[in-house]
Amino acid sequence: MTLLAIDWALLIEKLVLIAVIVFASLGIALYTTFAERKVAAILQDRPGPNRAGPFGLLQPFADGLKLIMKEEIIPNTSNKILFILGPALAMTAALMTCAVIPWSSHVELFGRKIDLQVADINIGILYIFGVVSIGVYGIMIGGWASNNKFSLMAALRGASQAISYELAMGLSLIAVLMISGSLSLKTIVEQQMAPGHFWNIVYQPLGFLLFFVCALAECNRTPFDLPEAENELNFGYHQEYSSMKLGFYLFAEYVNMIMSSAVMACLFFGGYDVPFLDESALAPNIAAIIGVAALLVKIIIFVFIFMWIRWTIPRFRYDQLMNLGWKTMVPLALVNMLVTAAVILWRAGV
Amino acid sequence: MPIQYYIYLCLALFSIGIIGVLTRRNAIIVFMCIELMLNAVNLLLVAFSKMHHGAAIAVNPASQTGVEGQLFVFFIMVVAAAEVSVGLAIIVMLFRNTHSVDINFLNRLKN
Amino acid sequence: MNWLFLLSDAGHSNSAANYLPIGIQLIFAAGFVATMIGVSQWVGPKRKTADKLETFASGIESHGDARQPMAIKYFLVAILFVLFDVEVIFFYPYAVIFKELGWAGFSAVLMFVAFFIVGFIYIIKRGALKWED
Amino acid sequence: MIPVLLILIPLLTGLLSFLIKEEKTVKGWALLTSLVTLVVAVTGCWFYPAAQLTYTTSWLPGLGADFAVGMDGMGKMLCLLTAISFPVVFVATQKNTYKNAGRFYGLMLLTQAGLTGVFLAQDALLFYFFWELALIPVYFLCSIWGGEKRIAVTFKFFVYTFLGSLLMLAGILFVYFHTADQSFAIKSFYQVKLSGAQQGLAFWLFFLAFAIKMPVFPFHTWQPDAYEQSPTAVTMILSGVMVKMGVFALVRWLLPVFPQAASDSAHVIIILSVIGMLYASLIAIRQDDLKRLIAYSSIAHIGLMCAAVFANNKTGMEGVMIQMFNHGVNVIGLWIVADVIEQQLGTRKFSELGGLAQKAPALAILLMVMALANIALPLTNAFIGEFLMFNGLFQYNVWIAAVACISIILAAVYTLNMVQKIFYGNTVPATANATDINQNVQFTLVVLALLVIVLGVYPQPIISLTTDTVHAILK
Amino acid sequence: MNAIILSALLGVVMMFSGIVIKEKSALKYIAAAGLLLLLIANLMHTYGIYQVRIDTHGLLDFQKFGLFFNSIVFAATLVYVLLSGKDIENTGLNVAEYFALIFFVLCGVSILSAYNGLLMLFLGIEILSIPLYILTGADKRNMKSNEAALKYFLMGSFSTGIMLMGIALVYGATGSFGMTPPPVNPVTGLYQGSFLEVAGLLLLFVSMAFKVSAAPFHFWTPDVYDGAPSVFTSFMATIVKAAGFIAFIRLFAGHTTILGPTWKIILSFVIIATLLIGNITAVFQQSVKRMLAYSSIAQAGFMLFALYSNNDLTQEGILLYTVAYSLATIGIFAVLIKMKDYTYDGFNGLAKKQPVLAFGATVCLLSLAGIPSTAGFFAKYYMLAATIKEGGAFWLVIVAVLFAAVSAYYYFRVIQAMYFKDGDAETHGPISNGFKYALLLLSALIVLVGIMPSVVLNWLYF
Repeated sequence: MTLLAIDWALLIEKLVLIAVIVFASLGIALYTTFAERKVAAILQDRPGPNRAGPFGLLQPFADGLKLIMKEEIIPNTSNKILFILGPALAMTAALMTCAVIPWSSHVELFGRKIDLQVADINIGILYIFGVVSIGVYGIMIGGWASNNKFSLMAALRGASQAISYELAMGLSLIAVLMISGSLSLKTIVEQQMAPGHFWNIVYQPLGFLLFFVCALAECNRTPFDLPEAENELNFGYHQEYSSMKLGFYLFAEYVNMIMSSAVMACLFFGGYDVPFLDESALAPNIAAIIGVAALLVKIIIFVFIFMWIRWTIPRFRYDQLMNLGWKTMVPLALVNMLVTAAVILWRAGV
Repeated sequence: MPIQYYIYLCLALFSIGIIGVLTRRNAIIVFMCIELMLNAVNLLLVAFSKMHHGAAIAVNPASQTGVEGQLFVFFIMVVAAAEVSVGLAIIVMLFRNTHSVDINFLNRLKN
Repeated sequence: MNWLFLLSDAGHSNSAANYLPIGIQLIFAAGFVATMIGVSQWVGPKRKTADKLETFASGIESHGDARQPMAIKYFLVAILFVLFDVEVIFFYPYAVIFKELGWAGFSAVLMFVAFFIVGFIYIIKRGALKWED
Repeated sequence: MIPVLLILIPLLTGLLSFLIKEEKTVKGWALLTSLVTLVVAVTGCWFYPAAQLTYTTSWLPGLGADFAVGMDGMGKMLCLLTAISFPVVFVATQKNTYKNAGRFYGLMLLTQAGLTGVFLAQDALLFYFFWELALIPVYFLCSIWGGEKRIAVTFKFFVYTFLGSLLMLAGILFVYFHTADQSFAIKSFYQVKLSGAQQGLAFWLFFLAFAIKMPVFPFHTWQPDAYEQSPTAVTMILSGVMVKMGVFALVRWLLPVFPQAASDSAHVIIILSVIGMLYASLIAIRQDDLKRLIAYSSIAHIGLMCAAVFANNKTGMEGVMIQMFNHGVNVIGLWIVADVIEQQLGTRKFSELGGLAQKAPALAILLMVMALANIALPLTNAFIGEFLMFNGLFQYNVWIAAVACISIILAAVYTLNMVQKIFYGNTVPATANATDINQNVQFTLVVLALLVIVLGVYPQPIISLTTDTVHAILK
Repeated sequence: MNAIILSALLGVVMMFSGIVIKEKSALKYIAAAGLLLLLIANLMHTYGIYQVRIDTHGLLDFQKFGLFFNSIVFAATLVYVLLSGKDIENTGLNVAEYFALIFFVLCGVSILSAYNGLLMLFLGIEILSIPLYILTGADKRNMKSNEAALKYFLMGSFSTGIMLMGIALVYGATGSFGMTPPPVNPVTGLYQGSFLEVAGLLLLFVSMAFKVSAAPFHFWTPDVYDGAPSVFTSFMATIVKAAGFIAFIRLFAGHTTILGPTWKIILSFVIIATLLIGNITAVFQQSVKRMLAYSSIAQAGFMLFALYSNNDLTQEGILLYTVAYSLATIGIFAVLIKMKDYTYDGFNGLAKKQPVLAFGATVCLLSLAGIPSTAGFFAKYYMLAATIKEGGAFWLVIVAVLFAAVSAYYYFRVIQAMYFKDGDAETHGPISNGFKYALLLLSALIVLVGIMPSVVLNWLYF
């Protein structure tokens, strides 16, 4: 009986892990929206939301509840199925990204060694790329299904922007891969933790910069938020949406932001590594908790930078954006890759 | 899993592609069906590659057999990409002239 | 129930079993999304009027279908992306094993990059990447 | 070197003719060169030892094909016929004018090269080459300078013969792969060993090509139309020389290579030929058009030759040899007369002619000689040939020969009928203002008439010229 | 190797020369110079002088035959560029790109003539095909050209899909992409081919039949050839088709026995269908261009004999066929492009107005019809001879011969129109003297090869 061979414990373990990670990231995302408004307020020297709960801490829940309670409107001229599929796809894709991120090494509970990573697959980075590209479909389908000129325009912009920057993103990653020699995120993080190695940011400052810019663009964050440029396209690709479907689009953006921060942390900043701390000397469970905390801190820093940029830097024009993507980022990434390869080969003395 | 499953799956995908090419009238859908055919082949090649590799490492653990199958997949992907770009360009060009992607009108060439 | 045996050989790092959690997560995420849409559908008010169901164009009456031929540039970006992305794909396997290939592999990749750049320069020179009209 | 010269002179001069614009010049040029060829041919026939009459050089070594030409008896005789025909035709049609005369004479000379090549080729592939090459210029000649319906008619002629020759090509290849040394040389072909079935297959492939060319009933349908529509100068060459290609090829390539199949199929072919003879003769009686009459009469004569070839005995074969030459002479004579009448009177219909003998006595006399030769009256050249052929046919089968003899009577009927209708009776409007023939025509007709009579009395030159071939074939 | 690398580089050079050089008419000279260079480089390779040595790990196998085929193709392309270069300029704005694409096609040809393994076959076919899709649609404003391009593209990639399936199945059965036949069964003396392999080979056969437009997979050909700009039709119908045949023959040279006696039956069915459809349909065409499209199918039927026979005569034959057919078709198309009206009537009286054009066209047509003393005769001769030598299919030869006679019908209709009919054949503008000399040279070449095919073939044996 094959059924008997199933490791039921493993199954339950993964289920719990998935539930925790998904809800945690949703929660963080929820509070990121709050943080965004607060950060904006701070940068603009005003109090920000402060009515709901202490310091306005319940504000995100109020927002969420409002979105759920709103009326569903599907325009007459739209394509009904695609109209619903669009946000659903965007949200699902956003939630899928976290599957390969190593939140920390492992904990030992009930005598089991539990990896704090949903799936350690050897092509983790490719997986992230794949899932992120599916997110583009969400935007494109939503814009197309609305059958609204503004939406379609915004969706087109969004899609062309996303794919343009994906190129540079892919290229900038290759240098990191050369250093680590693996596509598995876990391996990459462990390498940075290993004694005698520094974080990849030390070897790859240019690579990080490129990746960071691309991440901004992929998340449609300012200064790359052309798909939702309010003052020219009304409200962007999701202007026909209401209620939870709109919520998904907004939410997906924040989840994406968190996930790209996590990826950046893993690739360039040692993931759950705490600098100058020898994790192996600690008890595994404590090390794991410290690791999660470290990663969260890194994520929060990145998210803050995202917001900081949003409220500081004006939006690009479409042609500036594409020129930057194609004519600056791509060649720079190529050069970075070649130089990295040459230096590594030279140092290896082959 | 036995190799037959992969073969059946791939043949099913391939047949769907062929039937789509032969019956559909929308150039883009025909085009997508062709891509489906190519991807069915990719899948099959990888499956075969794995099969041959499995058979070879049973004899010689260091064997590299099967690599060429996966290599081929790479080439198919490249060529498919090239075809996609050329095909898209042609369809766009046609669309700008006729405002239609229906291939029924291609019969006009007959006379 | 043959597929379940996937769960049993989770030992290998490179086996289909590693992907099973992803499948579970997919079900989980999709289920979550579906539930939320269903809930909001169920909870929200339903008072539809003709005005509400029209497409929104800042209050102006909208004319015609939105799905009209659009600027060729967008297609161009798509086509170029497909081409260059596939070229980028080739760097990944190289990046993983480039140490074993050594300088010979590096020179081969240099040639590949040269072709990449030639194509790149060509499209720039031909004005495919000229966005401002 | 002689055989090469015979091909090269008309070939090169023909190509040069294309460049000549002046009509007078090109006529003189063509006549001159054809006379040179005649001189070379005569020298070759009687003044050179046999050893010097062959020439072989490597052509396609990989295929076993050589550029091999040579003159044996029959080749000499037919080359002589070709060499005589062309100057005669040129002289006789001197007064005719052609648009783009340079091209016309160029193509004529190319035709001569092709024809000579066919008669001299000692290599199957080369033979095929010339066989086709003789066709192409004729196709252009007929289609450009022919009558009203020229395009369709010539095209039919062309497609027929082209199809035939392609089948022959298949046959040649078939035999080639069965030769001992994979060679196209005539010797290898003669020595090839084929089984009965193989012989039968290849035999019919060859025969079809030759039968279309000759033409033998029922492949003759292209012929009367083509003769009628072609410019007369071309018709003369077509019927005087070109149809001999078919008979020649039967003797040269068919009988020796497929002796078994030839004797097996002889009966069928002879019966077909005899049917063709009678059929053509009967139709000839009903003709109102001079050209068509000559055309059908030509079919009848060729039918007899074909039958006599397949009778496969010495008498018949000698007759064929003589008749090949003589029929060429006679029919060219008849065409010259036809041309004169058409040029002068603007019509070829018997119903519109009559009483010409009063106006043109010289023409009448000369035509009479030709007509009698056409009936094969004793003392004319054709008599000996036809006599020998019928003799051969009798040796083969009395009944068939007896039936074939009817055609002699029919020939007398239509030929004399023609003479009577054109020359005797009262003058009609068309002939009222007719004058006698000009010097050129008179000269050529006299030459031909002399040939008719001289060879009628003393056929020995031809017979002795071709005995070696006859012996070789019948061996 | 020289040819593959150089042709790809030259393609790139042409691409950029379009940007650098503003003078459009200079481009064809650059292309011609490039072709000459390519030809020389290939000849050097033939004689063992390499510029580059690359270990292809057995993926490519340069044999004299393939190299020689390359030389022929390059020479034919050179003739093509010299004859029709002006018309390529007139097709559209992107002149340099057209030449570049032609070079890329040549790169595909060079791969196809040397491939050793299904991977390279696939790559070669695609490198050959993809530029052609673009060339077919080069006349952007012309609806017919667009449609032809789409049709060609869809059909081409469809057949590519089939070919890939075939390759995958063969790979599954044998475990390699090599072309060495599997071991012989000692008992039956036949090759052992599993079901997968046979199925794969059949799929490969179908896809290759698509590429060379053999019936019943020919249906795209007339439309595509008709719709494509005439200059490129001429290129497609000649060089590309010949390369397809080279690939076809190479592919099946070792594999035929796996399919057993059925192979010959299938092939003879395909040959007869191709000849029948090509010839009979060509007879009924009113447009010369369309007639040539169908006649190219008919010629493909003849070339298929090379596949059928597969002996020592085949190689010489297919080379000669390539020479004869390419030269003649390039010539006749070069004349056709100059005509205003592509129907038969459009040719009426050409001989009077443009005797040189008419003469050149006539020589080309005679060669296509296979009249002796033109190159076409020996081309057909070799095909028939090879088949007879193979034995067992004499009836097939007879059928072929009958259809050859049919083909004379439609080729000679053009000659009739030019020489025997009166009319006012109009050409696009005056014909330059250079074109006339080139055409005469081409005619001379056709006749030379027709009389002395050994000038071409002797190279094979040096």
